[in-house]
Amino acid sequence: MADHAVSGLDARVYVEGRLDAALTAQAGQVVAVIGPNGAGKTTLLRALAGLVQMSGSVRVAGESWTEPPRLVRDRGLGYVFQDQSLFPHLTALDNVAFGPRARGVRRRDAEATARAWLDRLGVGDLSSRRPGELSGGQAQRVAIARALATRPALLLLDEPFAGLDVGVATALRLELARHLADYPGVALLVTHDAIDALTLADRVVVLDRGRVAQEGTPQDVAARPRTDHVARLVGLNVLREGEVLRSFSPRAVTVSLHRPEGSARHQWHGVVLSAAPHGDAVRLLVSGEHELLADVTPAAAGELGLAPGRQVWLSVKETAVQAYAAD
Amino acid sequence: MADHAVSGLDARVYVEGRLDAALTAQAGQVVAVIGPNGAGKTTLLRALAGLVQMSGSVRVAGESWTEPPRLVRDRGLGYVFQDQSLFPHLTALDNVAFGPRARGVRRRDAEATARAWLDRLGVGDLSSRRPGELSGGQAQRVAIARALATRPALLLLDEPFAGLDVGVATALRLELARHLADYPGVALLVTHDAIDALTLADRVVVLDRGRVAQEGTPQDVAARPRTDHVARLVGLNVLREGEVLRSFSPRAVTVSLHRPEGSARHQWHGVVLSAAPHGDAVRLLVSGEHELLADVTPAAAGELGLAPGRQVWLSVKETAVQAYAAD
Amino acid sequence: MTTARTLGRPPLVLLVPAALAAALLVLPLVSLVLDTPWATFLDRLGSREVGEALRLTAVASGATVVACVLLGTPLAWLLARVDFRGRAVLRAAVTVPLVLPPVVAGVALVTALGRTGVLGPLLREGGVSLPYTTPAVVIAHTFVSMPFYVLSVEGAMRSAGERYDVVAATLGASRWTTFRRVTLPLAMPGVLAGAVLAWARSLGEFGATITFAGNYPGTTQTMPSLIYTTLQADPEVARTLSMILLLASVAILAALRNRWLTTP
Amino acid sequence: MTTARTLGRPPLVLLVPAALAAALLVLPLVSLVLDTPWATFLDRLGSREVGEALRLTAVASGATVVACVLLGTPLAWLLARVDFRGRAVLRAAVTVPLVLPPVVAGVALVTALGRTGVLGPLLREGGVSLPYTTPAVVIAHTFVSMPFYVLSVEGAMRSAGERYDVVAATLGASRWTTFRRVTLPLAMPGVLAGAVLAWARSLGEFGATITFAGNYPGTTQTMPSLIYTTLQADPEVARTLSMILLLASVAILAALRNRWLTTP
Amino acid sequence: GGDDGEQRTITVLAAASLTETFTTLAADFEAAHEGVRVRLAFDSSATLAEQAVGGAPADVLATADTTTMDSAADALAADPRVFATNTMVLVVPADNPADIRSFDDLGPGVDYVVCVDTAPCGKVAAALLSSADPGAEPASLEVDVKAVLAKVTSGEADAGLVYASDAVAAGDAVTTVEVPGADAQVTTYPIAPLDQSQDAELARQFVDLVLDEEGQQVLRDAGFGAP
Ligand SMILES: Nc1ncnc2c1ncn2[C@@H]1O[C@H](COP(=O)(O)OP(=O)(O)OP(=O)(O)O)[C@@H](O)[C@H]1O
Ligand SMILES: Nc1ncnc2c1ncn2[C@@H]1O[C@H](COP(=O)(O)OP(=O)(O)OP(=O)(O)O)[C@@H](O)[C@H]1O
Ligand SMILES: [Mg+2]
Ligand SMILES: [Mg+2]
Repeated sequence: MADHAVSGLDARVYVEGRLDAALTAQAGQVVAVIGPNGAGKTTLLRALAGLVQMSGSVRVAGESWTEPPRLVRDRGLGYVFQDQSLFPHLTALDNVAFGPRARGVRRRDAEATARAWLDRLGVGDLSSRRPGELSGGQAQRVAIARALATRPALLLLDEPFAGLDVGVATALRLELARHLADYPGVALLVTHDAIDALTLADRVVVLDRGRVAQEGTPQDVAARPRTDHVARLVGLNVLREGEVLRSFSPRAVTVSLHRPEGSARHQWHGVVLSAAPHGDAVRLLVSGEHELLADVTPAAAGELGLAPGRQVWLSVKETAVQAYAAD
Repeated sequence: MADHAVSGLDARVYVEGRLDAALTAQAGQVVAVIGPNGAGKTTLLRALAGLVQMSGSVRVAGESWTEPPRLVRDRGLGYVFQDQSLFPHLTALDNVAFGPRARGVRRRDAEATARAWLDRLGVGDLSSRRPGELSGGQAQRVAIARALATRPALLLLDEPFAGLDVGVATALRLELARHLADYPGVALLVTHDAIDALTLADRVVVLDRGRVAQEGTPQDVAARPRTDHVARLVGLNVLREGEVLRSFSPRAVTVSLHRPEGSARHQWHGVVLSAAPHGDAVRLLVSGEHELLADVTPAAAGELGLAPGRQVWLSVKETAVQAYAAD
Repeated sequence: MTTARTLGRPPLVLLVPAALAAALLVLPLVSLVLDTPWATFLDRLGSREVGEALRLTAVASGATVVACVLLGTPLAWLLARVDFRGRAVLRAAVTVPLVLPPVVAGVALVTALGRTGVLGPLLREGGVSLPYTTPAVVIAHTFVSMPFYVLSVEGAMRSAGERYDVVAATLGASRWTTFRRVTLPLAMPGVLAGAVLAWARSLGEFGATITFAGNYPGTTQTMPSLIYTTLQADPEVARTLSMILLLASVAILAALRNRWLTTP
Repeated sequence: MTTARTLGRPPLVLLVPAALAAALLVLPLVSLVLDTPWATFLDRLGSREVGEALRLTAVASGATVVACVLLGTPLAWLLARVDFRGRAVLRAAVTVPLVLPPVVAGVALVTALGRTGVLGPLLREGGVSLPYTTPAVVIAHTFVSMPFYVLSVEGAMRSAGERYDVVAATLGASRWTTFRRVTLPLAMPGVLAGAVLAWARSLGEFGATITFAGNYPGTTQTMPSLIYTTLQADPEVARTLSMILLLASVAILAALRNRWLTTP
Repeated sequence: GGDDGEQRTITVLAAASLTETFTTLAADFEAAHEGVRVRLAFDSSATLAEQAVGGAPADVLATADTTTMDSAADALAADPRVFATNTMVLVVPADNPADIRSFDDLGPGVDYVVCVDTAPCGKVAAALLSSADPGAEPASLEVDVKAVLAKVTSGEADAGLVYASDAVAAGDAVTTVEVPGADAQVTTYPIAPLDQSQDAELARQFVDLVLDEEGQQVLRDAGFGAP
């Protein structure tokens, strides 16, 4: 483990009462960090950046950042903060140019770099605005530009797509994917969106209550979620039975108004909590012994009167269920 | 128009250089406000709250808020700010209890109300924390609790689900839907998420560059989007041809490596920008004359090698295309 | 939250001038301490004259701080938050007593509130005679100290900004509630700093006091007045007295600053 | 951004004490103005003595502000941002000159920098004799004014918080760069308020100056010293002189505050 | 001393009560010595004595009592010589609100002020008050005699003990009342050139001016007594 991480990230982070996690990533990898609110995602990023009192060790590109402690400014970071934290007294341009200038780039060059990044993120025309005069999404884009403009060795992105409109988010995902593809350092991406994790990341780390609950490739994590949170995120139903987890797609669920016949194991009674369009289907959230998702056709939804409050039976065929160890 | 709005909201808001919009809603309605970054959504909410210099008129429940100007504190607002704006010096509990106490509720009762709301939003155990000691999502939940705790006459929610994990967001949507269902006032909900707009709202208002680009029921807006932004949001392809808009689902698009035969009108050449899982399918973003979405099966995606960079032809059958006036 | 180590050591370009500044401020104090005839220190401390002056100083500076907080805080709020005609003029007027040499401040008070002053007849009819009384001392102290307080608090209220006031208004809070529960707590560092400034200014004040209120042991003679008059006759004794005032105030300051002013 | 109207009118519970405070500060000034023998105003203004004193006052207070900014800003930063042993002691020591009666401050300076003072021999070897020179005036003014500046700036740096310093560090900025481009600009309201306080304190200073630097026309006699001296001989003239000092400073203050201190 | 044609300056440190007389004398001196400027620094005698000992660049020291002059002995270039005397009088404002006609009218209900006993004038006042007890404490102990006079002329006090010369200087603003036993408490004003003088000759000449008839006339006109 220590071996293959020499050129990447190898961290063991312990923050009193908030986080106890180990993390490795190879150079060039994008690691998605997912988990529910308060799981410790931001804490992990802040600890790696040196902004939070931690114990443990952090090695990046073969060098220790903890023995002796490396100054924050020497860590070569690009950090998109969850709350943006744009300098309120500087214009968008000066915010983005700050990093290059702090690293000794001449004013003119730094500003050219900054302008290029702002253009790339579609906010070039707002370069002379102060953060207070930007909309939420515009500020978020400036914050991303600022983090990328320094060509960092470790990229820490805390929900970079939050508050962005769908067009920009898509474009930005592409932009970021392109950028990250030939990015030599390690990138950590905190997100609440399955698409980010699945399209941008090489690895996914699932945090839960300050611990790593699961780790693996996006495909693996998406197919065999170990926590309710991930199951929700990727839109699967997951049931825990002792040491075994069983997952199945909402599409595999049959909805009926009366108790279906067949094996009792895979049928549940419940009440519809919500019904919302999902692609071409209607997705139901049904609450009973478990909270389960079920997709039905709009026609069926209308026919069966599947509005919130309706009592229904759900069933799923054994062949549609995937079982794996919870370990 | 002025007639049916007597018991609801009837506003004509003009903010110099940023917004020029008219908006009506009936009492009890939930209005989703959508639009790209910088469209003026936050500005609209702030103007209704009396926090931004505006001209025009605002009538709520038959009373004018503009002639004479009504004090902010007398408007009976519940406002979830885009940046939360929790009082930094107060605990979560005191933040939520602030509204009731300011309206004359006794301390003990106000705190009981606050505690109930925090519990309802799943952050009851954090009630003695200051905002600086909360994670982003936890702070967002406290902000929502604070806005709801005053039983407001006009509810202004600026991206209330941003930064919330998927489980909480789902639960909160349900909670909010339940709350809004028997809520006598008007609620405005700014969102970048199609699900919110489709599941929670009675009406959708689409803002674009400070103007109302479209207005209607969620179903109507989703089926016949008038702006690229909405098309993206609901996952449709929309093409403008003079006065006519044509929309079609990504599922109706056929992808091939060679120019298909047939009518030239509905076929386009382009390059794959991204490929990401979407439900059971793989969703492609293809850029050519237009940017179009196409859903293919994972099998087809593998077979045709539909990775970013690949040149493809897209086509769609005329029967799958819906045409409507752009007006 | 952040260890200083990871932000880096303070640079010389800041350390050197800071050290110079500290030296300039500390050196005279140290030599004053060295020069004090400590042998007679306790004798002086026990003398009745000194006891009375210390008591009066404590009373006057305490009352001054209270007056500044009660009257100056609303004034600072008005200047920071309310847009009214004449605000610029009032703001300049508030700053002027800072600029007045204390004796002139005393003269100004005499012309306003003295027996023959503008308000003199009014006060006399009300049966009030201010000069030569302890209330006059407090008025003089408040007059010279208030500007420091108001400036400090106004600055703090300005930099805290109106943002949270607006949030409070959306939650239905009146301006008074907002002031009490939002504006004031957020400006607290400035309020405390202002109170310390006003208190310190009041502790050292004698020019305006002697001119307006006079100088009589027990009613109007504060420590600085005592020190000043003693300086004419016996500089040694005056130094001992200064040291008493100094130690008392340092003790209080250290206690205050560590308890309230250190929290960031 | 927000119209005052929509936040509501200022409540009486704040307006009344604010008005009282304003009256207390403004009334003495107004009666001083009314009491000034304006007929002789211009004559006095033109006199050589007054001209010299005004010039020296301007020079000394200007130099004092410069010294406070150059030396005091780093000291304030050190106290606000760096955690070191003895910080509490240094902080108390910085505040002490506030408490010293000005004359005692002068005595302290004499014992430190005077000919027979602690540093006297050292200075004499360097060929420097400070007392009774204009530099001595500046030193005395800086000694009494610096604490006001440091307290104000430290407070502002504290309330601005370390948050953006940390952000700057993640962007690779050294502490010096961070100080220049982030900490200082964000603390600017406090820096300006502090500069005004220091400048005003320096304008009114004469106790320490007379004791440490003497009171000689042309080299060490500032306006307040002149006023003090004149007050002994001719209170009428002293009032006129006060009015000159007052008007000059009000003009400057009004210009400053409206240009720089009003922006929120 | 300076070269011919160049401006020569001497600095005179004088007690505050000498402000008017020394200003006149300095002007006379400048008129008599072309190219010479006299700088005057007025303050309390104690402050001036301390400055003189501290090496202040000055040429002549004139104080309002012998004690302070003695304390500056180390800095003197020659023995001090007495050039004037002064006695205490009671002054009341011109409108005399407390209706004081004689020293005996002082008493309860009258706000009168005197010098603090650490000041030279205060020592004299204390001695006078102990011999002719008015039956009431003063309202305030002022730091110097000019402060006492200011309190009286501004109407803040009903009466005050000041030097005869101060009463003369105040002119019509005050009315003078004799103090019983004042003749027994005479204050003497000594003058001396200073060691650190850069122009001992001029310093000596200034001292001479004060002592000779011209100077004495000016002092007499101002209400001072003869040495
Ligand atoms: N300064 C602090 N003091 C004490 N506890 C804190 C502090 N900051 C955060 N916490 C707690 O630490 C835990 C982890 O917080 P963190 O911000 O890392 O969560 P997160 O995973 O980023 O959540 P989110 O998705 O809501 O942003 C939370 O329970 C939070 O309440
Ligand atoms: N204080 C201001 N001064 C000038 N322009 C501003 C100010 N605040 C916002 N704007 C501009 O007004 C426009 C509308 O901003 P608004 O915040 O309403 O957008 P929004 O629709 O809420 O966007 P987002 O989804 O990014 O939050 C934007 O172009 C923004 O740059
Ligand atoms: Mg977080
Ligand atoms: Mg917005």
